[in-house]
Amino acid sequence: MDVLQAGIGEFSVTDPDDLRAFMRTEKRRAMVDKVMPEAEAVRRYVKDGDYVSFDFSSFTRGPASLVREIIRQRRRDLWFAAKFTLMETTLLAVGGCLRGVDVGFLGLGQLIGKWVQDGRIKVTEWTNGTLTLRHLAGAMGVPFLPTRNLLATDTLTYSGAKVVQDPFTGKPIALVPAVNPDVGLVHVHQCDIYGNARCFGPGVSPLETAMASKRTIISTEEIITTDEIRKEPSKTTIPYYMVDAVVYAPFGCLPGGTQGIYEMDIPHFLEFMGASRDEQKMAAYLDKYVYSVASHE
Amino acid sequence: MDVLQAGIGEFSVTDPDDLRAFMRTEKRRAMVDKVMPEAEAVRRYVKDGDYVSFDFSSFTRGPASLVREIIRQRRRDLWFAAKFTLMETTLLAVGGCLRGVDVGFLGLGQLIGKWVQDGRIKVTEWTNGTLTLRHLAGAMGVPFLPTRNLLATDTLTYSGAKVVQDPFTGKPIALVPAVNPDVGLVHVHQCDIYGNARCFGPGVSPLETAMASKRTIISTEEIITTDEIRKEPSKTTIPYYMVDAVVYAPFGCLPGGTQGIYEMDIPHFLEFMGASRDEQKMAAYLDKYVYSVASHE
Amino acid sequence: MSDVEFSESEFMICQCARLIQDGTLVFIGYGMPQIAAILAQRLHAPRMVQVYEFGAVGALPETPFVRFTMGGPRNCYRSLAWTSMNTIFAQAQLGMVDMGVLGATQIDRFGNLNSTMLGADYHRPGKRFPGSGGANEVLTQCWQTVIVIKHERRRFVEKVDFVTSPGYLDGTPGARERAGLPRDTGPWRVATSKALYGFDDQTKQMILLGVLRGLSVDDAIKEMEFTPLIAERVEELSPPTPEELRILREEIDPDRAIIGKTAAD
Amino acid sequence: MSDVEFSESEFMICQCARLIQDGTLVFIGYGMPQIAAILAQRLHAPRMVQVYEFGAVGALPETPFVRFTMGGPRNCYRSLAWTSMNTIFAQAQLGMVDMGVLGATQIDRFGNLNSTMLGADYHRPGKRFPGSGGANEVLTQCWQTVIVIKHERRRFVEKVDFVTSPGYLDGTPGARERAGLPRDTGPWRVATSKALYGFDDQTKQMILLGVLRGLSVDDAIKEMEFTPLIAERVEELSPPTPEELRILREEIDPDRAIIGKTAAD
Repeated sequence: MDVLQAGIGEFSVTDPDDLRAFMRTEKRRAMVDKVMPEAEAVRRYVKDGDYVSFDFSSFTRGPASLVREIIRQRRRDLWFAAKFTLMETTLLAVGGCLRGVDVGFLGLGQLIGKWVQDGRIKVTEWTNGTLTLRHLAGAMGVPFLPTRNLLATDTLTYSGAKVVQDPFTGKPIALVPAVNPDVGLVHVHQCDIYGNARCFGPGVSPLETAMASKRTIISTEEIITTDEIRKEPSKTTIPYYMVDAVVYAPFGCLPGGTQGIYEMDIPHFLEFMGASRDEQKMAAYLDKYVYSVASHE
Repeated sequence: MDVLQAGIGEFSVTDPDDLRAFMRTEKRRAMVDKVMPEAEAVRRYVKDGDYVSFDFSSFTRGPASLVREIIRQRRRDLWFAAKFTLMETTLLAVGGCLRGVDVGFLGLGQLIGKWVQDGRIKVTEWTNGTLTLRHLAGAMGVPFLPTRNLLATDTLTYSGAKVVQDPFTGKPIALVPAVNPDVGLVHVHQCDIYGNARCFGPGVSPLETAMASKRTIISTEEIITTDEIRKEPSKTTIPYYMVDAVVYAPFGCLPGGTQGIYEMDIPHFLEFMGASRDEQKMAAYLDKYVYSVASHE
Repeated sequence: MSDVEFSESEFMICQCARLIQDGTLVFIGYGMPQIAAILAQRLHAPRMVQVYEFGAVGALPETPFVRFTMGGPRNCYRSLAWTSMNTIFAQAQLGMVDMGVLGATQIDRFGNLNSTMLGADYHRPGKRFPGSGGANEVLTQCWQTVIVIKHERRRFVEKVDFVTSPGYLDGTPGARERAGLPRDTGPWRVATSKALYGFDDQTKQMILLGVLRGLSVDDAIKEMEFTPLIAERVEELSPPTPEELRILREEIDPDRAIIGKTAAD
Repeated sequence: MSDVEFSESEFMICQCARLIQDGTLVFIGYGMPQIAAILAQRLHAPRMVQVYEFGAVGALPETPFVRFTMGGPRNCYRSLAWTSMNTIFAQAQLGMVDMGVLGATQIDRFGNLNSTMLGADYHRPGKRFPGSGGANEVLTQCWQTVIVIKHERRRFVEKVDFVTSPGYLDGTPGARERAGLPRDTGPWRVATSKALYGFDDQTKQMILLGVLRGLSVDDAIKEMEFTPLIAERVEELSPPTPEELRILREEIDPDRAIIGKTAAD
């Protein structure tokens, strides 16, 4: 395929055949109980050096308690998909967990920006839409998807996208590579013990994230019976076989909100944003909200 | 883009920019009452020579009453997306409406097969999955989507797909061109007068069909208020601005079924299948069920 | 031949059902495979998960079975999720679907399938059939594909008139992978009204694995245009058991619309 | 300057709201655009349809406005549909979204936007910002894009340090189309705390269309690194009306968290 332009950002491609081989042997088709404490889920499925993806946003239905557990277990060299991780990217950076991020939106606070300036955190440029599209490509088992976004920008230059001539219209078009995270983190409203999960309200890409990821950890507000699931199959967002671990975590999004259950904790965000300008203050913030507690429970 | 192989089947590409120009001026953003009789909807939006697409199946939630109206209005030279149009493709062919079909699944009965043999009906080969994927491409506003289906088959040779070398993995991959039907027909469970529509149960591609099509006609079991729609936005399958006409058609899928409302009429299908072997019998069938009635009401 | 009379369809359905493993995700095609899946689920594979191209995942179809419909309420009863076609085929492409079950008009030595047309000239077919449907996707994407086909000479041909769905192509090592097809996939078993075949690991040629009790190897291969490989030890395939027949005839298809009637009826 | 005191933010929000037309589909970005959309909807554009990258379509946000959240329940209240990001950006790519509203760190003569970094070397940025977010999509796909930006010299630069989102590129005719960007799109208006700009049809250069009542053309252009074209007739822009301010201050943002406080407070 004639490549007109290729971005120079750091990224890795998963060969769809390697992915398939993993999915064949590692994703359990049998319905087995996957409920476990967050500490165990993170210990089992998040390794140093992993690419980690996060569904939705710091403000709404983000898996905040799982991110805190990753920091608590001091994972290192993670690469993080930063879309709406306004808060989490900064926390992971301060926690020393990050090697780099796919941006998206880098996150709130001046600290994270400073660390990118210093080269302490590597960055590859994308956009919210193309990063989400990369998850869709990953979920579809194809190596790329086409888009008209990114074209003619420095964002593309420092991404991993390629520009080719569309063989149907002859016009230039961007191809973004699939991303297949080592671990996807999704917070849901309800699920059963096997991982059949429901998200309500508008969303980013819970299904795409769960399908694209090699390992998917879900945290849930509520555990319901499989009978309930079978009564209203239209409500199922993620089928169980995409899920590796189920963590029972009511209020697991705090300080963000979960639609229909609780709103975000604005004073907490203001406290975070106050701290996020300064390394010492952030360290104190982490001590207070992450290290000093044993778990979300 | 280096093309390794190109199918020779007849198909047309919509340039995404031409499509955008159409969507900009022809799709109304204002919420206006779109309820109209089926005769008016078909008169306004289905023209001779159009490419017509159909959501779901002859057996389940297919827009059967709209297809009968197209036959009654004696449209000519249509090209039809034949996925699960087991019955409708044959009816349209017998009604003299068809120039050709994209297959999918050609349909039931020996007549339609005989006419393809005779060259009376043209065919381009696809598969259920890739024909649905072409609708997704059309709905995404991209000229193509990649897939590993079709590769290494005569199906590909007689399709409009192209094989290229994926620039990320170096492996061959098929690209299927977007389809943007002139008219999409979708039967829904509920909608408001503007076209905000809900489909329940499993499905094929109601949203993709409505988004990809230049004109979308929906027939509905029930018209509900916009207030109802706003109470449960998660249930909305198709937003109103994708819809051009709303036809009130309870039992509009018969002899197929609509999930949760009525089951298919099996004796009717057996009658149809008996008739579908023979031209005279089919003509009599059409007289009985299509021409002799003024409308679905 | 057997103590109980049974139809060819019943034997094909039972063969197919026996090949479905418990705890797997199986892509169920239209008609006979639907019956086979219900049968397997009631016997040895209670935890297999049925997926349909119409998007139903984990359906537990109600019986008696309603003919024709795959997307209707009785077939999709008590599903775990109702999704859509693009989602289901994406899951197959991801490598999540363990097995698929297909029919075909013709099959050749290397498991290539034709369900499109007969004749030498595509543009003037001797006979035209429905085409791929979802068959191409199934044979492309599922880890293992079972082909259910009536045992007739005209169906087992040296070279199919049209490759609708890809088998092992020309049989050369790595042919599927070179074409871009998913690694380690392809036709796995061919279940007929008389016999069971697999494919040789090295040559990718069809190999006779078993024949129905009471039939000889020759009974099977004489009704094929090409001669398949023969397994060192050809298995004897049991006819439908009384329990299989009871479930088929009493629970699933009391009208025998799909399983067919026997001479005894 | 005006009979009622108002903040720079209030004027920018009012400018932006005035540009939103009734009966259009508008892609609403984070922060100030959210407020502008609510304001427009309560005044002259009751039938505009808000869409958000989080998938809400036709939301009627509750007031008082809750800061930060776009996906939360109060902001997505009484939507017509709750979809997802890929669906919403697909609709934008299809050409369904009439207008988008964006902020930026830098803008140049041709409307190219930078929200990524400052400095000559990408790998050693002088200052790093959040990056595109959804800005690239909006400026690529929406038919008309409004940029809301504080009127500061350092923001109006001859050439942006980094093109995060594409304007008219180098300004040559057809530059966007040649690059593969959607036809007839691009930045439409730039609304600042002092002035309003458009882009010249031929040269694609930024053109001053109006200045806030009480300010001169020179007041606007002296705070820009480059000199824009000047419209033949430069409009006088009204300050926020009492009705606009009442809705902003009493209904939408009584805490003035986003609209800001005035000297009088």
